[in-house]
Amino acid sequence: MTISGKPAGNDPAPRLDRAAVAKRAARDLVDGSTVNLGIGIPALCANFLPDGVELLYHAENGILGFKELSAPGEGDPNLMDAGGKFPKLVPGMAFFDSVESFNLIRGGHIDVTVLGALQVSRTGDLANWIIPKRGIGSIGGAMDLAANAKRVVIAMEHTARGDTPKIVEECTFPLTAPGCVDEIVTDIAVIKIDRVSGRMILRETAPGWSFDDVQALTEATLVVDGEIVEIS
Amino acid sequence: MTISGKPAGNDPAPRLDRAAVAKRAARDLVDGSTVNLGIGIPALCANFLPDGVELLYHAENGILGFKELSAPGEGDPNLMDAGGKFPKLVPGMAFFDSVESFNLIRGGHIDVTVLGALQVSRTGDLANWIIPKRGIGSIGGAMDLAANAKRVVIAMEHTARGDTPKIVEECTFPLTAPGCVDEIVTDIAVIKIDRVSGRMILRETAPGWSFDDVQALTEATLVVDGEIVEIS
Amino acid sequence: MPINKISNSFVDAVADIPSGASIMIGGFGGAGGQPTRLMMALRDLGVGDLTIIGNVAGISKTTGYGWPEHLDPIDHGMFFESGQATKITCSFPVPGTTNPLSEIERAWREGRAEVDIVPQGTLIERIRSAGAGVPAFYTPTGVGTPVAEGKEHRDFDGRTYLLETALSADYALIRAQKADTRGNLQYTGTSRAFNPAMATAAKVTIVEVDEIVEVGGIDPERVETLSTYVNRIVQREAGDPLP
Amino acid sequence: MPINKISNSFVDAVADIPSGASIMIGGFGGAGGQPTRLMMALRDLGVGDLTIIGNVAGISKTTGYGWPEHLDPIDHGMFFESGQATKITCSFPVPGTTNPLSEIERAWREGRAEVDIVPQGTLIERIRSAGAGVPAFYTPTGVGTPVAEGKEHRDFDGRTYLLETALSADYALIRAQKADTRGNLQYTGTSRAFNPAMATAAKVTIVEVDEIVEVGGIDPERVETLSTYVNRIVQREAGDPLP
Repeated sequence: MTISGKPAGNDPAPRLDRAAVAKRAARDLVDGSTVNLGIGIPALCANFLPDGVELLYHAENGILGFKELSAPGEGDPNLMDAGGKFPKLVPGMAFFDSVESFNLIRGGHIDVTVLGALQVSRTGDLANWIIPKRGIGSIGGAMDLAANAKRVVIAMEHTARGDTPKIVEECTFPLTAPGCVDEIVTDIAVIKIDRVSGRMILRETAPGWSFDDVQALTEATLVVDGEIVEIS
Repeated sequence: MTISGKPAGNDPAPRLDRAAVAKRAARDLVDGSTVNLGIGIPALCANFLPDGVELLYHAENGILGFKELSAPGEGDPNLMDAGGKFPKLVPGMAFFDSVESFNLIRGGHIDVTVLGALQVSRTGDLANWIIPKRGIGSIGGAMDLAANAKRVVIAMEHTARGDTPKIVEECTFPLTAPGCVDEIVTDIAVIKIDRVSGRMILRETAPGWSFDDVQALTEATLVVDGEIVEIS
Repeated sequence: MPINKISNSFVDAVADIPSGASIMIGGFGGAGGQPTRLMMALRDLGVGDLTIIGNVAGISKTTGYGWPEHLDPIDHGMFFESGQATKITCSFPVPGTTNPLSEIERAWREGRAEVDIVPQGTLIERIRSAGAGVPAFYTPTGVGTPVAEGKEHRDFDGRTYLLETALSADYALIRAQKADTRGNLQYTGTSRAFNPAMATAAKVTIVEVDEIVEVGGIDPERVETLSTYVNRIVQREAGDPLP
Repeated sequence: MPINKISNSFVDAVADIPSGASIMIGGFGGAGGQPTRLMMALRDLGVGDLTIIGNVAGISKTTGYGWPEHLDPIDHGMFFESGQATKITCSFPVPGTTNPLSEIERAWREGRAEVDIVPQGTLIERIRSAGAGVPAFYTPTGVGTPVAEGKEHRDFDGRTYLLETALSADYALIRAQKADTRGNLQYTGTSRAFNPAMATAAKVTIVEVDEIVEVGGIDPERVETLSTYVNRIVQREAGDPLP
């Protein structure tokens, strides 16, 4: 795990960097799963798979089983991922059209999706497609993924600019899907959402961060259920 | 045109044989069309295409662009038509699954289907999938084809056993689709159905058959609209 | 770990199918694309009260439909002859002739089996919908026929449509030409038919193939069923005389 | 007569598109699978009041999305920069950044264009439905979001779904790798995306291809769009520098 620099502002300790967040999120990905990674921190998860874990990466544009990207300048525009990047051709890949791609998503065949978020509510509502003041946004595959993947993990920075909480009691931004998030991995915490009871359970904290430190940057009420361990 | 033998019973002249019915039905098939032929007389149409006409034959099981059948004993079970026969592999064919096959049908992309019938009503209702007294029947692709092809042509014998009329005022058999038939080609007549006015217009008769001869074997009221010509 | 879904035998592949299960059987009807060895293994397993979902079903034995002339056809009728199946949902359960009587028609006449006849395009779209997360859709097919009885009718742009619902199953027995060890599938010719859609619509999808290859042994342009949908693969013995 | 759908030029292929037409543009977004030469011909034709239907649309020029680094990206924004388009239906019309502003967002801010944002899975299913004769279907996607506003909600098996309707167009401009003269199409890699479904959903489907071959020049296992759906084919010039 990489932690660098001094803590910012009132932080008790440094926050994790993007790679460390991705690494922690990757740890829960189960061998053999079909996985869709959103852009940003989620896409980095692919770099940190535990030994022995083989995943089938799916991208909305019609590809299953891709791995690393081509070297800069060597990509083939006809071999793209959903982020507009160009993966290498590897054995076992499959190409298909958008109908098939969203059958896989809408039909509930994606085991896990890791997405970014603007806001997540205590009950697992997700908002990640539009900032209200801009007035225009992009949905892409996010609503289909959030509503239909078997498991939805959010990998993001814990707060927005100025330490504005992103983990909130109720989302104020327009939703991507209600009650869909299972787990949040941030640069200071790992939080499980028990959607049945509507509780946010703090499970792990970054080194040097206490429950109270995390709660202070979280609008939603966190609870303890079992031991809180250090993110490793 | 092949007409053989003496007229049966009270017939004024011989009825056309199955090949002649198919040949007449084939004459209206427009060059370049995508066509689905039902089993029986309709399937024979493929043997009688006018010179210069090239059709794309579609079969429900997922094949477009087939032509003649393989020789007996030489067929490939993985290259079948919807009648369970084995066509030859020819250039330009395409194979696809049943979802795609019925997208083509349901989506209205089949230009013409030629089907058999048990009954056709004056307003173009078609019954061709179940004989009520048997109590069990097979629908297959017939309802999708009848309801959705751009043009539905019936090729059949004019009457059932004992000269029971098959062309009726109202179908007494369970329907395949209501108001779908555009034209009927039989062994004694060619009849157009004007579904807007609900009229059956007798257009052509077999050699030696008059309007009254055909009407006598037809329960539905036939009308004349333009000249009646001899089937050729 | 590399994903590997190979079952050692047809017996093993179907061993957990319980009585009362719903079973999709792939192909169109006829030998091509039919999971004949899996069907025979399920028959030999002997479980009962099965619901079969097929397309053209049980007409090959009496008519030769879709089988080479020199072979004795094998079809869905086996589960009705054995008394294992009590229901079938399909589009084409009986041939034109009743002489001899097909096993499905015989079971139906004797009150041993329920037969649910669905238009073929509606049947495949219902199966596809189950796999695609669409619980229901409207279709023009069947309006004004016995198929429409009891169903919601609704007009869109002046035409009347029926509401049809998704159709899933506990197991899908399907047939492909080739699988890689991960479960990607490739079909040949007209053997696709109902197989790819059924693979997406069952809780457990079991595939009978002619050939299993290593990962990379199928052209990525020719993966016609994605490995995600496949649970078990069984390869036929070399030289299997059945098509 | 052998069927032959070849147009002599991109100019000829789009010449009859009138002002006010609705135009589907294939691909996913990015260079692969985008009918770039047809788009440029439509821009040069100069007709206006167009409704564009795309997916990821108009974000390549400012972000490089899906384009090789050494090329200047070309995207759907051209129709908004030229003032020809007054509406777009798509899933992803703006990038994360507003610096510089994309042409679609600029047109929207200036009140020159309506932007209709649809979840991608709903968008492709609506297009597919138009081609498949399904006027409407239920989907779980969008429930509880702004997308659901004004739409019928309905529960099936305890889950809530939205009713979504088919989406067709006057023209589809699509891109394939190879066509035969009859109009059968083959794609390559991830260039399929929205192209095959759009080919089925427009009154007139016009295809930009890299290569035209004789009938028989495409493997029957690789016909990914059936010729029945295709009206016109135009081949790119050899050595076209655009991807």
